[in-house]
Amino acid sequence: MPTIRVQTEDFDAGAETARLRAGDPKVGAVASFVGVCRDVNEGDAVTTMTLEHYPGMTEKALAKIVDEAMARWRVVDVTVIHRVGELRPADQIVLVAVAGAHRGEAFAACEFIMDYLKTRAPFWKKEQTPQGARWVDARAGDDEAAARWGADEKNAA
Amino acid sequence: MPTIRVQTEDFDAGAETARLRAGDPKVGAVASFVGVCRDVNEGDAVTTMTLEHYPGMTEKALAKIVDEAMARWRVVDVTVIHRVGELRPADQIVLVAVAGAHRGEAFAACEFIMDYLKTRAPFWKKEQTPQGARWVDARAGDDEAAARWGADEKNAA
Amino acid sequence: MVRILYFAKLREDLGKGGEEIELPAGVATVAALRAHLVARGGAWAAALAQGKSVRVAVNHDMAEPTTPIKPGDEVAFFPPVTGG
Amino acid sequence: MVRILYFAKLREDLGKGGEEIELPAGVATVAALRAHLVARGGAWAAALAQGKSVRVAVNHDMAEPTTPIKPGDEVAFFPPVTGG
Repeated sequence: MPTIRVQTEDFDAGAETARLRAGDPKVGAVASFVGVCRDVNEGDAVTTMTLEHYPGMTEKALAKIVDEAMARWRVVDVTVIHRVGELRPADQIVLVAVAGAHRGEAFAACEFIMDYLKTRAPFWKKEQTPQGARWVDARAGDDEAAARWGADEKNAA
Repeated sequence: MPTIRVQTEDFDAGAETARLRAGDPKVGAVASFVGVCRDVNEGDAVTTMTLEHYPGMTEKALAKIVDEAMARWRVVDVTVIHRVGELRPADQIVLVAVAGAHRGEAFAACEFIMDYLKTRAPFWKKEQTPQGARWVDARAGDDEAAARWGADEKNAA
Repeated sequence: MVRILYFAKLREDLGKGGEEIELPAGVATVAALRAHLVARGGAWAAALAQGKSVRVAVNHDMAEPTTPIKPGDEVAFFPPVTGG
Repeated sequence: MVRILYFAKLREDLGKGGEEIELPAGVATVAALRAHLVARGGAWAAALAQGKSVRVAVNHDMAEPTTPIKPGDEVAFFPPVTGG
Protein backbone atom coordinates (compact mmCIF):
# COMPACT_ATOMS: atom_id res chain seq x y z
CA MET A 1 0.00 0.00 0.00
CA PRO A 2 1.78 3.17 -1.17
CA THR A 3 2.40 6.01 1.28
CA ILE A 4 1.87 9.48 -0.16
CA ARG A 5 2.22 12.58 1.98
CA VAL A 6 2.33 16.32 1.35
CA GLN A 7 3.54 18.15 4.42
CA THR A 8 5.34 21.23 5.71
CA GLU A 9 7.46 19.21 8.20
CA ASP A 10 10.79 17.64 7.36
CA PHE A 11 11.04 13.85 7.01
CA ASP A 12 13.53 11.18 8.12
CA ALA A 13 14.51 9.48 4.86
CA GLY A 14 16.25 6.60 6.63
CA ALA A 15 13.28 5.86 8.89
CA GLU A 16 10.81 6.11 6.01
CA THR A 17 12.88 3.75 3.88
CA ALA A 18 13.25 1.26 6.74
CA ARG A 19 9.51 1.37 7.38
CA LEU A 20 8.83 0.90 3.67
CA ARG A 21 10.55 -2.46 3.55
CA ALA A 22 9.78 -3.64 7.10
CA GLY A 23 7.70 -6.75 7.33
CA ASP A 24 8.19 -7.95 3.77
CA PRO A 25 11.15 -10.34 3.51
CA LYS A 26 10.59 -10.53 -0.27
CA VAL A 27 12.19 -7.08 -0.59
CA GLY A 28 15.74 -7.35 -1.90
CA ALA A 29 16.16 -3.82 -3.24
CA VAL A 30 15.27 -0.33 -2.09
CA ALA A 31 15.97 2.53 -4.50
CA SER A 32 15.40 6.00 -3.16
CA PHE A 33 15.80 9.62 -4.06
CA VAL A 34 15.94 12.78 -1.97
CA GLY A 35 15.63 16.17 -3.65
CA VAL A 36 17.41 18.93 -1.78
CA CYS A 37 17.07 22.72 -1.85
CA ARG A 38 20.25 24.17 -3.39
CA ASP A 39 21.76 27.54 -2.46
CA VAL A 40 22.13 28.62 -6.07
CA ASN A 41 19.95 28.40 -9.18
CA GLU A 42 20.72 29.74 -12.63
CA GLY A 43 23.72 31.54 -11.22
CA ASP A 44 21.91 33.41 -8.44
CA ALA A 45 22.10 32.83 -4.71
CA VAL A 46 18.90 31.44 -3.23
CA THR A 47 18.16 32.38 0.37
CA THR A 48 14.74 30.76 0.79
CA MET A 49 12.28 28.90 -1.39
CA THR A 50 8.52 28.69 -1.05
CA LEU A 51 6.68 25.67 -2.40
CA GLU A 52 3.05 26.20 -3.35
CA HIS A 53 0.75 23.34 -4.31
CA TYR A 54 -2.84 22.57 -5.26
CA PRO A 55 -4.45 21.00 -2.20
CA GLY A 56 -6.88 18.34 -3.30
CA MET A 57 -5.19 17.66 -6.59
CA THR A 58 -1.65 17.09 -5.33
CA GLU A 59 -2.17 13.81 -3.50
CA LYS A 60 -4.37 12.55 -6.33
CA ALA A 61 -1.75 13.41 -8.96
CA LEU A 62 0.98 11.70 -6.93
CA ALA A 63 -1.19 8.61 -6.38
CA LYS A 64 -1.79 8.37 -10.12
CA ILE A 65 1.93 8.55 -10.85
CA VAL A 66 2.67 5.88 -8.23
CA ASP A 67 -0.11 3.65 -9.58
CA GLU A 68 1.33 3.94 -13.06
CA ALA A 69 4.79 2.99 -11.79
CA MET A 70 3.39 -0.01 -9.91
CA ALA A 71 1.56 -1.14 -13.05
CA ARG A 72 4.73 -0.87 -15.16
CA TRP A 73 7.21 -2.54 -12.80
CA ARG A 74 6.93 -5.32 -10.25
CA VAL A 75 7.62 -3.46 -7.06
CA VAL A 76 6.43 -4.21 -3.56
CA ASP A 77 5.75 -0.76 -2.13
CA VAL A 78 6.38 2.95 -2.66
CA THR A 79 6.69 6.01 -0.43
CA VAL A 80 6.45 9.57 -1.75
CA ILE A 81 6.74 12.54 0.60
CA HIS A 82 6.79 16.10 -0.77
CA ARG A 83 7.19 19.17 1.37
CA VAL A 84 5.42 22.50 0.85
CA GLY A 85 5.84 25.90 2.44
CA GLU A 86 9.08 27.70 3.15
CA LEU A 87 12.40 25.87 2.72
CA ARG A 88 16.04 26.88 3.01
CA PRO A 89 19.17 25.68 1.22
CA ALA A 90 20.12 22.11 2.24
CA ASP A 91 16.52 21.38 3.31
CA GLN A 92 14.99 18.20 1.95
CA ILE A 93 12.18 18.78 -0.58
CA VAL A 94 11.03 15.35 -1.70
CA LEU A 95 11.55 11.66 -0.98
CA VAL A 96 10.70 8.87 -3.41
CA ALA A 97 11.51 5.36 -2.17
CA VAL A 98 10.68 2.13 -3.97
CA ALA A 99 11.02 -1.37 -2.49
CA GLY A 100 11.06 -4.38 -4.77
CA ALA A 101 12.44 -7.86 -5.19
CA HIS A 102 15.12 -6.76 -7.69
CA ARG A 103 17.14 -3.63 -8.21
CA GLY A 104 16.46 -2.93 -11.90
CA GLU A 105 12.74 -2.51 -11.38
CA ALA A 106 13.17 -0.55 -8.14
CA PHE A 107 15.56 1.91 -9.84
CA ALA A 108 13.32 2.32 -12.89
CA ALA A 109 10.16 2.89 -10.85
CA CYS A 110 11.94 5.40 -8.58
CA GLU A 111 13.33 7.45 -11.46
CA PHE A 112 10.01 7.25 -13.36
CA ILE A 113 8.11 8.62 -10.35
CA MET A 114 10.58 11.52 -9.97
CA ASP A 115 10.44 12.35 -13.69
CA TYR A 116 6.64 12.32 -13.74
CA LEU A 117 6.40 14.21 -10.46
CA LYS A 118 8.58 16.98 -11.95
CA THR A 119 6.25 17.39 -14.94
CA ARG A 120 2.77 16.41 -13.68
CA ALA A 121 2.39 17.07 -9.96
CA PRO A 122 1.00 20.54 -9.12
CA PHE A 123 3.88 22.12 -7.18
CA TRP A 124 5.46 25.50 -7.87
CA LYS A 125 8.68 26.90 -6.48
CA LYS A 126 9.28 30.56 -5.74
CA GLU A 127 12.84 31.58 -4.90
CA GLN A 128 14.05 34.52 -2.85
CA THR A 129 17.32 35.85 -4.23
CA PRO A 130 19.31 39.02 -3.48
CA GLN A 131 17.72 40.37 -6.71
CA GLY A 132 14.21 39.72 -5.40
CA ALA A 133 11.62 36.93 -5.57
CA ARG A 134 11.00 34.91 -8.71
CA TRP A 135 9.02 31.88 -9.78
CA VAL A 136 11.22 29.05 -10.98
CA ASP A 137 10.85 28.23 -14.67
CA ALA A 138 10.02 24.70 -15.76
CA ARG A 139 12.90 23.00 -17.53
CA ALA A 140 12.70 21.43 -20.99
CA GLY A 141 15.16 18.84 -19.66
CA ASP A 142 12.46 17.59 -17.31
CA ASP A 143 10.09 17.05 -20.23
CA GLU A 144 12.83 15.14 -22.01
CA ALA A 145 13.34 12.98 -18.92
CA ALA A 146 9.62 12.16 -18.78
CA ALA A 147 9.53 11.51 -22.53
CA ARG A 148 12.00 8.64 -22.08
CA TRP A 149 9.17 6.76 -20.36
CA GLY A 150 6.73 7.50 -23.17
CA ALA A 151 5.17 10.70 -21.81
CA ASP A 152 3.96 12.82 -24.70
CA GLU A 153 2.49 15.84 -22.93
CA LYS A 154 4.87 18.74 -22.39
CA ASN A 155 4.99 20.70 -19.14
CA ALA A 156 7.67 23.33 -19.76
CA ALA A 157 7.02 24.18 -23.42
CA MET B 1 36.04 12.35 -1.54
CA PRO B 2 34.27 8.99 -1.89
CA THR B 3 33.64 6.84 1.18
CA ILE B 4 34.17 3.11 0.62
CA ARG B 5 33.82 0.61 3.44
CA VAL B 6 33.70 -3.17 3.73
CA GLN B 7 32.47 -4.21 7.16
CA THR B 8 30.66 -6.87 9.16
CA GLU B 9 28.57 -4.31 11.08
CA ASP B 10 25.24 -2.97 9.89
CA PHE B 11 25.00 0.62 8.63
CA ASP B 12 22.52 3.48 9.06
CA ALA B 13 21.53 4.35 5.50
CA GLY B 14 19.80 7.57 6.51
CA ALA B 15 22.77 8.84 8.52
CA GLU B 16 25.23 7.90 5.77
CA THR B 17 23.16 9.68 3.17
CA ALA B 18 22.79 12.77 5.33
CA ARG B 19 26.53 12.84 5.97
CA LEU B 20 27.22 12.39 2.25
CA ARG B 21 25.50 15.64 1.33
CA ALA B 22 26.26 17.63 4.48
CA GLY B 23 28.32 20.70 3.96
CA ASP B 24 27.85 21.02 0.22
CA PRO B 25 24.89 23.28 -0.59
CA LYS B 26 25.44 22.53 -4.31
CA VAL B 27 23.85 19.11 -3.79
CA GLY B 28 20.30 19.05 -5.14
CA ALA B 29 19.88 15.30 -5.58
CA VAL B 30 20.77 12.18 -3.61
CA ALA B 31 20.07 8.84 -5.27
CA SER B 32 20.63 5.79 -3.14
CA PHE B 33 20.23 2.06 -3.15
CA VAL B 34 20.09 -0.50 -0.35
CA GLY B 35 20.39 -4.20 -1.15
CA VAL B 36 18.61 -6.43 1.33
CA CYS B 37 18.93 -10.11 2.18
CA ARG B 38 15.76 -11.90 1.03
CA ASP B 39 14.24 -14.92 2.74
CA VAL B 40 13.85 -16.82 -0.51
CA ASN B 41 16.04 -17.38 -3.58
CA GLU B 42 15.25 -19.50 -6.59
CA GLY B 43 12.25 -20.92 -4.80
CA ASP B 44 14.05 -22.04 -1.65
CA ALA B 45 13.87 -20.59 1.85
CA VAL B 46 17.08 -18.89 2.94
CA THR B 47 17.81 -18.93 6.66
CA THR B 48 21.24 -17.29 6.69
CA MET B 49 23.69 -16.01 4.12
CA THR B 50 27.46 -15.73 4.39
CA LEU B 51 29.29 -13.13 2.35
CA GLU B 52 32.92 -13.89 1.55
CA HIS B 53 35.22 -11.34 -0.07
CA TYR B 54 38.81 -10.84 -1.19
CA PRO B 55 40.45 -8.59 1.41
CA GLY B 56 42.90 -6.28 -0.29
CA MET B 57 41.19 -6.39 -3.66
CA THR B 58 37.66 -5.55 -2.57
CA GLU B 59 38.19 -1.91 -1.58
CA LYS B 60 40.38 -1.39 -4.62
CA ALA B 61 37.76 -2.83 -6.99
CA LEU B 62 35.05 -0.68 -5.40
CA ALA B 63 37.22 2.44 -5.61
CA LYS B 64 37.84 1.78 -9.30
CA ILE B 65 34.10 1.44 -9.98
CA VAL B 66 33.36 4.66 -8.08
CA ASP B 67 36.15 6.51 -9.91
CA GLU B 68 34.72 5.40 -13.23
CA ALA B 69 31.25 6.62 -12.22
CA MET B 70 32.66 9.98 -11.12
CA ALA B 71 34.49 10.31 -14.44
CA ARG B 72 31.33 9.57 -16.42
CA TRP B 73 28.85 11.75 -14.54
CA ARG B 74 29.12 15.08 -12.74
CA VAL B 75 28.42 14.03 -9.20
CA VAL B 76 29.61 15.60 -5.97
CA ASP B 77 30.29 12.59 -3.76
CA VAL B 78 29.65 8.86 -3.39
CA THR B 79 29.34 6.44 -0.48
CA VAL B 80 29.59 2.66 -0.91
CA ILE B 81 29.29 0.33 2.09
CA HIS B 82 29.23 -3.44 1.62
CA ARG B 83 28.83 -5.91 4.44
CA VAL B 84 30.58 -9.28 4.73
CA GLY B 85 30.16 -12.21 7.10
CA GLU B 86 26.90 -13.77 8.21
CA LEU B 87 23.60 -12.08 7.37
CA ARG B 88 19.96 -12.98 7.89
CA PRO B 89 16.82 -12.24 5.87
CA ALA B 90 15.89 -8.53 6.00
CA ASP B 91 19.49 -7.57 6.87
CA GLN B 92 21.03 -4.82 4.80
CA ILE B 93 23.84 -5.99 2.46
CA VAL B 94 24.99 -2.94 0.55
CA LEU B 95 24.49 0.82 0.35
CA VAL B 96 25.34 2.94 -2.68
CA ALA B 97 24.53 6.64 -2.32
CA VAL B 98 25.36 9.35 -4.84
CA ALA B 99 25.01 13.10 -4.26
CA GLY B 100 24.98 15.49 -7.20
CA ALA B 101 23.60 18.75 -8.44
CA HIS B 102 20.93 17.10 -10.61
CA ARG B 103 18.91 13.92 -10.36
CA GLY B 104 19.58 12.37 -13.77
CA GLU B 105 23.30 12.08 -13.15
CA ALA B 106 22.86 10.94 -9.54
CA PHE B 107 20.48 8.16 -10.60
CA ALA B 108 22.72 7.02 -13.46
CA ALA B 109 25.88 6.95 -11.35
CA CYS B 110 24.10 5.06 -8.54
CA GLU B 111 22.71 2.38 -10.85
CA PHE B 112 26.03 2.12 -12.72
CA ILE B 113 27.92 1.51 -9.47
CA MET B 114 25.47 -1.21 -8.42
CA ASP B 115 25.60 -2.90 -11.83
CA TYR B 116 29.40 -2.90 -11.88
CA LEU B 117 29.63 -3.96 -8.24
CA LYS B 118 27.45 -6.99 -9.02
CA THR B 119 29.77 -8.11 -11.83
CA ARG B 120 33.24 -6.86 -10.83
CA ALA B 121 33.64 -6.62 -7.06
CA PRO B 122 34.99 -9.78 -5.40
CA PHE B 123 32.11 -10.83 -3.14
CA TRP B 124 30.52 -14.28 -3.01
CA LYS B 125 27.28 -15.30 -1.32
CA LYS B 126 26.67 -18.68 0.28
CA GLU B 127 23.13 -19.46 1.35
CA GLN B 128 21.91 -21.82 4.04
CA THR B 129 18.62 -23.43 3.03
CA PRO B 130 16.62 -26.33 4.51
CA GLN B 131 18.21 -28.42 1.70
CA GLY B 132 21.73 -27.48 2.82
CA ALA B 133 24.32 -24.83 1.98
CA ARG B 134 24.93 -23.62 -1.57
CA TRP B 135 26.92 -20.93 -3.33
CA VAL B 136 24.74 -18.45 -5.17
CA ASP B 137 25.11 -18.55 -8.94
CA ALA B 138 25.95 -15.40 -10.85
CA ARG B 139 23.08 -14.15 -12.98
CA ALA B 140 23.29 -13.48 -16.71
CA GLY B 141 20.85 -10.62 -16.06
CA ASP B 142 23.55 -8.85 -14.07
CA ASP B 143 25.92 -9.04 -17.05
CA GLU B 144 23.18 -7.59 -19.23
CA ALA B 145 22.68 -4.76 -16.75
CA ALA B 146 26.40 -3.94 -16.81
CA ALA B 147 26.50 -4.22 -20.60
CA ARG B 148 24.02 -1.31 -20.86
CA TRP B 149 26.87 0.92 -19.64
CA GLY B 150 29.31 -0.48 -22.19
CA ALA B 151 30.87 -3.27 -20.09
CA ASP B 152 32.09 -6.01 -22.39
CA GLU B 153 33.54 -8.52 -19.94
CA LYS B 154 31.14 -11.20 -18.74
CA ASN B 155 31.00 -12.32 -15.11
CA ALA B 156 28.31 -15.02 -15.10
CA ALA B 157 28.95 -16.71 -18.45
CA MET C 1 -21.47 27.48 -11.99
CA VAL C 2 -17.88 26.33 -12.32
CA ARG C 3 -15.23 26.89 -9.71
CA ILE C 4 -12.04 28.32 -11.21
CA LEU C 5 -8.71 28.28 -9.36
CA TYR C 6 -5.43 30.07 -10.12
CA PHE C 7 -2.03 29.08 -8.74
CA ALA C 8 1.50 30.42 -8.39
CA LYS C 9 2.45 33.23 -10.79
CA LEU C 10 -1.02 33.17 -12.40
CA ARG C 11 -2.60 33.74 -9.00
CA GLU C 12 -0.31 36.71 -8.42
CA ASP C 13 -0.76 38.18 -11.91
CA LEU C 14 -4.56 37.92 -11.70
CA GLY C 15 -4.70 39.09 -8.10
CA LYS C 16 -6.94 36.25 -6.98
CA GLY C 17 -6.78 32.57 -6.12
CA GLY C 18 -10.13 31.66 -7.58
CA GLU C 19 -13.67 32.58 -8.47
CA GLU C 20 -17.01 31.03 -9.33
CA ILE C 21 -18.60 31.87 -12.66
CA GLU C 22 -21.66 30.91 -14.62
CA LEU C 23 -20.57 29.09 -17.77
CA PRO C 24 -21.61 31.30 -20.71
CA ALA C 25 -23.55 29.67 -23.51
CA GLY C 26 -21.25 27.79 -25.86
CA VAL C 27 -18.39 27.47 -23.37
CA ALA C 28 -18.01 23.71 -22.97
CA THR C 29 -14.27 23.02 -23.23
CA VAL C 30 -11.05 24.12 -21.56
CA ALA C 31 -10.07 26.08 -24.68
CA ALA C 32 -13.42 27.89 -24.76
CA LEU C 33 -13.24 28.79 -21.07
CA ARG C 34 -9.73 30.12 -21.49
CA ALA C 35 -10.81 32.24 -24.49
CA HIS C 36 -13.73 33.54 -22.42
CA LEU C 37 -11.34 34.65 -19.67
CA VAL C 38 -8.88 36.20 -22.16
CA ALA C 39 -11.77 38.26 -23.53
CA ARG C 40 -11.86 40.13 -20.20
CA GLY C 41 -8.72 41.91 -21.41
CA GLY C 42 -6.05 43.47 -19.17
CA ALA C 43 -4.24 41.07 -16.83
CA TRP C 44 -6.45 38.24 -18.07
CA ALA C 45 -5.45 38.69 -21.68
CA ALA C 46 -1.80 39.07 -20.67
CA ALA C 47 -1.69 36.00 -18.43
CA LEU C 48 -3.84 33.58 -20.41
CA ALA C 49 -3.30 34.62 -24.04
CA GLN C 50 -2.75 31.97 -26.64
CA GLY C 51 0.95 31.08 -26.59
CA LYS C 52 1.38 31.64 -22.84
CA SER C 53 2.47 28.45 -21.07
CA VAL C 54 -0.63 27.68 -19.05
CA ARG C 55 -1.59 24.24 -17.74
CA VAL C 56 -5.15 23.33 -16.88
CA ALA C 57 -6.65 20.68 -14.60
CA VAL C 58 -10.33 19.73 -14.62
CA ASN C 59 -11.59 18.09 -11.43
CA HIS C 60 -7.97 17.45 -10.35
CA ASP C 61 -6.89 15.73 -13.56
CA MET C 62 -4.50 17.33 -16.03
CA ALA C 63 -6.57 18.48 -19.01
CA GLU C 64 -6.18 19.29 -22.69
CA PRO C 65 -7.72 22.22 -24.60
CA THR C 66 -10.42 19.85 -25.83
CA THR C 67 -11.30 18.51 -22.37
CA PRO C 68 -15.04 19.12 -21.76
CA ILE C 69 -16.26 21.38 -18.96
CA LYS C 70 -19.73 21.29 -17.43
CA PRO C 71 -21.44 23.07 -14.53
CA GLY C 72 -20.14 21.87 -11.17
CA ASP C 73 -16.60 21.27 -12.39
CA GLU C 74 -13.47 22.61 -10.71
CA VAL C 75 -11.11 24.06 -13.31
CA ALA C 76 -7.59 25.13 -12.32
CA PHE C 77 -5.24 27.29 -14.38
CA PHE C 78 -1.55 27.33 -13.48
CA PRO C 79 1.97 27.70 -14.87
CA PRO C 80 4.09 24.67 -15.77
CA VAL C 81 4.79 22.73 -12.58
CA THR C 82 8.18 22.96 -10.88
CA GLY C 83 8.09 20.63 -7.88
CA GLY C 84 10.59 18.00 -6.86
CA MET D 1 57.43 -17.37 -6.59
CA VAL D 2 53.85 -16.27 -7.16
CA ARG D 3 51.19 -16.16 -4.47
CA ILE D 4 47.98 -17.90 -5.58
CA LEU D 5 44.65 -17.40 -3.79
CA TYR D 6 41.38 -19.30 -4.12
CA PHE D 7 38.00 -18.00 -3.01
CA ALA D 8 34.46 -19.21 -2.32
CA LYS D 9 33.48 -22.51 -3.99
CA LEU D 10 36.95 -22.85 -5.56
CA ARG D 11 38.54 -22.59 -2.13
CA GLU D 12 36.22 -25.33 -0.87
CA ASP D 13 36.67 -27.58 -3.90
CA LEU D 14 40.46 -27.31 -3.76
CA GLY D 15 40.61 -27.58 0.03
CA LYS D 16 42.87 -24.56 0.43
CA GLY D 17 42.72 -20.78 0.39
CA GLY D 18 46.08 -20.28 -1.26
CA GLU D 19 49.62 -21.40 -1.90
CA GLU D 20 52.95 -20.09 -3.12
CA ILE D 21 54.53 -21.71 -6.15
CA GLU D 22 57.61 -21.26 -8.27
CA LEU D 23 56.51 -20.23 -11.77
CA PRO D 24 57.54 -23.09 -14.10
CA ALA D 25 59.49 -22.17 -17.24
CA GLY D 26 57.19 -20.92 -19.96
CA VAL D 27 54.34 -20.00 -17.60
CA ALA D 28 53.96 -16.27 -18.13
CA THR D 29 50.23 -15.64 -18.54
CA VAL D 30 47.00 -16.29 -16.65
CA ALA D 31 46.02 -18.95 -19.21
CA ALA D 32 49.36 -20.74 -18.87
CA LEU D 33 49.18 -20.73 -15.07
CA ARG D 34 45.65 -22.10 -15.16
CA ALA D 35 46.72 -24.89 -17.56
CA HIS D 36 49.63 -25.65 -15.25
CA LEU D 37 47.24 -26.07 -12.30
CA VAL D 38 44.78 -28.16 -14.33
CA ALA D 39 47.66 -30.51 -15.18
CA ARG D 40 47.74 -31.51 -11.50
CA GLY D 41 44.59 -33.52 -12.26
CA GLY D 42 41.94 -34.49 -9.68
CA ALA D 43 40.14 -31.61 -7.99
CA TRP D 44 42.35 -29.17 -9.86
CA ALA D 45 41.33 -30.43 -13.28
CA ALA D 46 37.68 -30.57 -12.19
CA ALA D 47 37.61 -27.06 -10.75
CA LEU D 48 39.75 -25.18 -13.24
CA ALA D 49 39.21 -27.05 -16.54
CA GLN D 50 38.66 -25.07 -19.69
CA GLY D 51 34.97 -24.21 -19.88
CA LYS D 52 34.52 -23.85 -16.10
CA SER D 53 33.47 -20.34 -15.12
CA VAL D 54 36.57 -19.11 -13.35
CA ARG D 55 37.54 -15.46 -12.91
CA VAL D 56 41.11 -14.37 -12.28
CA ALA D 57 42.62 -11.26 -10.71
CA VAL D 58 46.31 -10.37 -10.94
CA ASN D 59 47.58 -8.03 -8.25
CA HIS D 60 43.97 -7.11 -7.35
CA ASP D 61 42.89 -6.22 -10.89
CA MET D 62 40.49 -8.34 -12.91
CA ALA D 63 42.56 -10.19 -15.51
CA GLU D 64 42.16 -11.85 -18.91
CA PRO D 65 43.67 -15.16 -20.07
CA THR D 66 46.37 -13.15 -21.83
CA THR D 67 47.27 -11.04 -18.78
CA PRO D 68 51.01 -11.49 -18.04
CA ILE D 69 52.24 -13.04 -14.79
CA LYS D 70 55.69 -12.59 -13.31
CA PRO D 71 57.40 -13.64 -10.08
CA GLY D 72 56.13 -11.67 -7.12
CA ASP D 73 52.58 -11.36 -8.43
CA GLU D 74 49.45 -12.25 -6.48
CA VAL D 75 47.08 -14.26 -8.65
CA ALA D 76 43.56 -15.06 -7.42
CA PHE D 77 41.18 -17.63 -8.91
CA PHE D 78 37.51 -17.45 -8.01
CA PRO D 79 33.98 -18.12 -9.27
CA PRO D 80 31.87 -15.39 -10.89
CA VAL D 81 31.19 -12.75 -8.25
CA THR D 82 27.78 -12.54 -6.55
CA GLY D 83 27.90 -9.55 -4.19
CA GLY D 84 25.42 -6.73 -3.81
